[in-house]
Amino acid sequence: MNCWMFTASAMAALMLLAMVRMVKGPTSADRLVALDAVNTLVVASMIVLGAAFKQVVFVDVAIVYALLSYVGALFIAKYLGGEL
Amino acid sequence: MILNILIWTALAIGLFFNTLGIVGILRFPDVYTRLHADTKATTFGSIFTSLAVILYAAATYFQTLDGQYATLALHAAVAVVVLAITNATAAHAIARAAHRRGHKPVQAVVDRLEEHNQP
Amino acid sequence: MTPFLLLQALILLGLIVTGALIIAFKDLLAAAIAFAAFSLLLSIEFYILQAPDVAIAEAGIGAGLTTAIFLIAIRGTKRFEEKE
Amino acid sequence: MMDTFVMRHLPALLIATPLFAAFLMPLVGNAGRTVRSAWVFLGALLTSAIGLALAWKVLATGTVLYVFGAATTQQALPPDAAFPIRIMFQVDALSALMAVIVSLSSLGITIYSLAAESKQSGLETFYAMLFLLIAGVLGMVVTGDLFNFFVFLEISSLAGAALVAYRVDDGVAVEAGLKYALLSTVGALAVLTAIGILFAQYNALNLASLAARLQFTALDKVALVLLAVPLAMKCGAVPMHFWTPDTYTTAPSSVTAFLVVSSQASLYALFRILFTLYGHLVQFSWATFGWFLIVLGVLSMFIGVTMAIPQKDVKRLMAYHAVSQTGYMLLGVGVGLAVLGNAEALKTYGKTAMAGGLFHIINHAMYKGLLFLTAGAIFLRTGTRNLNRLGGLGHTMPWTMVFFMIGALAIAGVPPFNGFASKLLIYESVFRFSPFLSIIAMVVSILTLASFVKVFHSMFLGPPRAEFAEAREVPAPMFIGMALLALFVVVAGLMPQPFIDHLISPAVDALVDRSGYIAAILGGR
Amino acid sequence: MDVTQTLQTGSGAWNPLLWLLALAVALALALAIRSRGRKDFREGNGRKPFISGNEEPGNAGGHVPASNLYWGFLESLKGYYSRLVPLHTGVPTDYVAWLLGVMALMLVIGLTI
Amino acid sequence: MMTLLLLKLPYFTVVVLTLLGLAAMVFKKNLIKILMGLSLMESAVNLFLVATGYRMGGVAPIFTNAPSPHMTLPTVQALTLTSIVIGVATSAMMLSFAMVIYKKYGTVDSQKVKKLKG
Amino acid sequence: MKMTKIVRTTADVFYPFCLVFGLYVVIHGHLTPGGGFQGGAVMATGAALLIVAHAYEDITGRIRKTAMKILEAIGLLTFLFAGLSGILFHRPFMANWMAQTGKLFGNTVAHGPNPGDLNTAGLLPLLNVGVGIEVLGGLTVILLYMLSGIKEEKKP
Amino acid sequence: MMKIALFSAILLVLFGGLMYIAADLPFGSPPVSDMDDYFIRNGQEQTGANNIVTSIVFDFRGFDTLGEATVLFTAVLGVGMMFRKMKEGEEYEND
Amino acid sequence: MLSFIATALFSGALYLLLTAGSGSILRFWSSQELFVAALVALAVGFASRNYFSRNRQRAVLNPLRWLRGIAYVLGPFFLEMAKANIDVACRVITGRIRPGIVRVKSGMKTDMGTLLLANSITLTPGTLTVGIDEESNDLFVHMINVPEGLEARESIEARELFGLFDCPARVRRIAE
Repeated sequence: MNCWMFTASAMAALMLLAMVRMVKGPTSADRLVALDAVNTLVVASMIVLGAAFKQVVFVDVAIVYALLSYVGALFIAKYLGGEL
Repeated sequence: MILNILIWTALAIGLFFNTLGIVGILRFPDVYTRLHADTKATTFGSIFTSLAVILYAAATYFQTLDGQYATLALHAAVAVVVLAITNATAAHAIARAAHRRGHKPVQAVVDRLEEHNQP
Repeated sequence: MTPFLLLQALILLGLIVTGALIIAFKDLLAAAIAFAAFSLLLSIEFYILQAPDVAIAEAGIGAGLTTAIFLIAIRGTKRFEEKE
Repeated sequence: MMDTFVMRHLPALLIATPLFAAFLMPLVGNAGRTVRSAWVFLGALLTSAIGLALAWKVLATGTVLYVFGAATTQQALPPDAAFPIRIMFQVDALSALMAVIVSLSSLGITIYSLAAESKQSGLETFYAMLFLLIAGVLGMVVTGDLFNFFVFLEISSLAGAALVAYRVDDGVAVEAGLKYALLSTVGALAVLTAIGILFAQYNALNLASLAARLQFTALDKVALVLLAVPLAMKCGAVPMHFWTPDTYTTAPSSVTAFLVVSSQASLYALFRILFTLYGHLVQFSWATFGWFLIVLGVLSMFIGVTMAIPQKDVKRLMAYHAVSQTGYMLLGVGVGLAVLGNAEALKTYGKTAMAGGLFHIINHAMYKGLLFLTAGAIFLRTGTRNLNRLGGLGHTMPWTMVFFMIGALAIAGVPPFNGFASKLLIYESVFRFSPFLSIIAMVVSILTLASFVKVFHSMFLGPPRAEFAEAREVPAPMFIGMALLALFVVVAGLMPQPFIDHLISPAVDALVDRSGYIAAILGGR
Repeated sequence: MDVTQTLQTGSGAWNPLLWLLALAVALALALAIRSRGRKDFREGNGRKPFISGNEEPGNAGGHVPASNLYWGFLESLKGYYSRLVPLHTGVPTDYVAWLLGVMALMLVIGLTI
Repeated sequence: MMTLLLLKLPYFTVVVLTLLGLAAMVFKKNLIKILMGLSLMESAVNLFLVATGYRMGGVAPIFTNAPSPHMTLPTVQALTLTSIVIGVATSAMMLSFAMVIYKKYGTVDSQKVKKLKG
Repeated sequence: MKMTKIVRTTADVFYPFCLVFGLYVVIHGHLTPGGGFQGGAVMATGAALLIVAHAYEDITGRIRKTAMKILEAIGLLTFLFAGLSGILFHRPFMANWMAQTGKLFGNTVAHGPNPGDLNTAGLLPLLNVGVGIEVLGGLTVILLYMLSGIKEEKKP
Repeated sequence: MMKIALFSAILLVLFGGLMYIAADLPFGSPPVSDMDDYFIRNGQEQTGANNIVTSIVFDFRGFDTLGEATVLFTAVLGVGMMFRKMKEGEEYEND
Repeated sequence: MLSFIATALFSGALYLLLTAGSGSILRFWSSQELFVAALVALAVGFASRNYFSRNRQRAVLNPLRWLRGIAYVLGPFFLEMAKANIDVACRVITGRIRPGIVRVKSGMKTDMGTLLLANSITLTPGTLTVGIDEESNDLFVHMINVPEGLEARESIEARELFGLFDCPARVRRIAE
């Protein structure tokens, strides 16, 4: 079934689109929003690709990402709020 | 067959909402509204794409009774739950940081937080 | 063009874009955000190159800790590059 | 029983001992000063004893193999394959020479640092770092695996950079540390890229295995450049020497003395890659890379010594001399590399030139370390390194003066110290290769003497100065540390031929004998 | 161990013991000269030591700063130093650029030969 | 030419990223930015290492529930792991150096951090 | 400074989650992707989560630098001694003498895809745990030290 | 200005060299892979680990991992050294 | 002690969830995994007992609440989310927005309840928690479309934000 690969490719294209906001974003907060969107898309496409490659063990990577990029986003937000 | 249709539908819905979220990020005028588009639409879309994976894995598990597909489904579910919670909290943190930084909501009709912070 | 190559091309394009953004941004915070996005994309590239171990390591390091370390360093120094 | 047990696992213990000493240091550091000093002394003593024993074993019985994780320590190849799959230490005579250098100087330096660094805070970190640096350098010189070499290079670079920045309170040290770390990291990245290129083509990481498979395609040329240039940078060759004076000046003196050894290890790696990995290939024009080394060497000699003369900071001056002396080694071994294809020339003077270069490595590590240690002793007692302010210390610190004099005469190549012995070998053999180069080398030697006369005059001669009235002789551990190195300088100067026969000549043969290195692993297959 | 072995350089030889012998001779000469000096000299008995017929200058002002040494040498090589010293800028990026420059040069040389 | 570019896209990406990192190291003045360029180069080298070990259609070298025994090369992945750790260690240490330099010098401009020269 | 109650509560919930997941990655290092280093990084990120959500002053009371340093040293020594243990069995340093013996961590594995068994791979799980502890301690200490560098600067 | 031109030239040459690597190395089909094939064939039986990467990291190349852990330890010590508490009067004169 | 047990149980359950499918005990687990799960539960319980149930809430131990939580997430909450997503979709396409930040009385007393409510509000499209009053647990919610007349009121009730179900009440039953 090639639908997984197709979905993943579409999500990669969406990531590129989100990058437009990262380039344009007038403020850092906007860029952070774009990063958050990319993060969500990456996790989703990792799950999808895990099914595409038919390898169970790959989904762990997605969990790690969902957990960890959150910390990065929090650090950036804390800095942005002037609290770090 | 029905399974295939379900998977396709879930993927399509997921992709649709993801696209919508990205378009929202590009179109909306300020941080808060962009966050609306980002957090909700992309999370919702990702839930649906992952739902497709979970459906696929669960169906295969019940066909073959192979433990690895149960693992796949469970891990995907865990990832989605984690993603939803972290996204919500991260959106809150970003919005608060932006507000503390002094980004006013564009076209806002009311801003109670501003009043709360500076009585 | 197979779906695999398409996916890879899109992600590598994203890598180059974010890499250029890291260098181009004068605002170091924005550069750090771009670095986080770069790590995300690099990790998914490792993922589709069938290296999940490396992908997890890159996830743990790139998304969470390197961002944190860079932000602390930016907080400890200056946020903006000087004008030429 | 016990001794054979230890003897069998010498190469592993060589790395494990300093690592163990370093890892336990955060715990031992809380136990008080005496315990810490005893621990440091014990660790250094054990490490150097193991290093010397390993060198002795190698020189007595030939190349020692140690395969990590195999069924036996000697089993290089798996039973059903003709290529090595595990990391191994391949200690041949050249590695043994380097191990001797590292062991001797690390012992002297560690003993010295027990007293010299007593005023600072964070000492357990300092000693842990020193052990890590020793372990990194030892690993660099004994390993037979390219990627493992990279790891040890990084260990020594990071530990070196942190040690350079040890005296944080003044930002200058941190600046030097940052420069060192930056350059080392860029260099290490280039090395890693080269490893990637080689691995992608030949699917091997073992040096001998890679050497046996090397085809010398154009990609290999790129890899050679990416390997050789950063290593030349790490050993401080002009025009990539800029980090050397900065780093050597600001580091604590004991660390500086060891950084010299660390750059010798890079030099070793450079020679190893040029000779063992890339040497003796049909398509390879030896003269090109021989001349690369020679040009780097001559530039280093000349620019180093001329930059040294106007310096006011004593350690900075010595650092430029370190650059200049590195030039001699590059020149000697470069001549050997340039005539590698010419068996006749190699036999008549090439090997002598290489012996001179290699002998100069060990001599340089000893006398330069001694000089830096004396500079540290002066700094400890006077609090300044500025030559314009120093003076008249010969009245109050006579032993330091004697040690300085030994080191200075040795570096200037005045007989009968060891610097002369190695320089004589280089002069005579290089003269037969190209008289011009030999004359440059002699001129540089004269300039070296001149600048050390200046240092000696400004530091020790003249009437005693009032501001250094309370300067007195150094404490005992520092004295012992310096005496150890000075003893070697004198002994190696008075009887150089035993050193040449038993230590240097086997090393030269090992460097030239590429097929022997490969055969030690790949054997009959 | 044969201590008296000479250092073979391929085209010649050198024996450190001979040098030690020469040093000993020089030392003996020095002692001989010293023994011819005035033995009745004591510090502070009114008489002053002299060097080459002149009175020994006092210790005051005896400190010669290191920068004053080799002044002529540096002055004559001014053109050389004025080019060489500015290369040592102390800027970390320049250091990296030098490394990359040599690497690029060697790439060109290596790939063309 | 186009097909070559497309087929070896990872390598070309590596080249571009390395060049970007080098450009940052040579042309930029802010130390933090230079270190970001260095990290970028490290990532590029990691990508290069992993890309050299990829086999078309291979699966990850993990036998747990593996679909086929046609696997990508595992050694480069092990090397990359090591190199990632080394990279983060180096970055952390150099960033703390930069912080201390800012504390002492009041600037992170590399053109002004040059008390040691000559 | 603390972040809001929402973030703090999330961090409190996710901290054990990070630890459990990190331990899962560490313990299953020889079966699934991951291993000591990756799991340690995940655990360290859990600590980083606490650090970022709560105030630095609050968290240093609970997560101490000295304790983390000792943890790191313990991890490293575990690794070193696990490596040295091969010497006692007349094998070289770092020899995996426990694999395929049928005892602890010694279940035999044949070639080919299989669902995986936790009780295999000899010394590897031990080394994984050692590295995991080391990385947890090391990365946390790095973060704490760098944060202390910021806070110190603020005071005068 | 001169400097920028020179640096650009250097970068251009390096770009050329690196491009050469990229154009010459095959992607997707390593030319020689005997060592890795050995690992894939025998790693599982020799070490008992299903994950070949882990078996390489910790067994076949375990010594590298010790070095890697040491690097991390070094970095931790280095960072700690930078931000350590100074003693009174611990100064380093530089003139 | 209570907090330790709660954390240990939570982490053990989580570990078992992650390793499901490894063996045949209860169709899912192997014996080694169960053993390791106990170890992990002890270790993590020791390490994070002061964080997971900070206020020593007994509520965490109640399995009924967990079931209710899962039911809430899968049922009402998901439907709310779907409905509101379509709403936001329309707004993305048309671009009609009328944003504003309003004060919402949450009425929650515990941290966990506040968290659940805030996340529910955030994940429901159209509303986004921006800030929180630390004392009274009142939330400041950014609405993408403030209904007419709402901006004049000092504060609104939480259930007014949800259209179909009374989510705050359900959250209260789960977490308090």
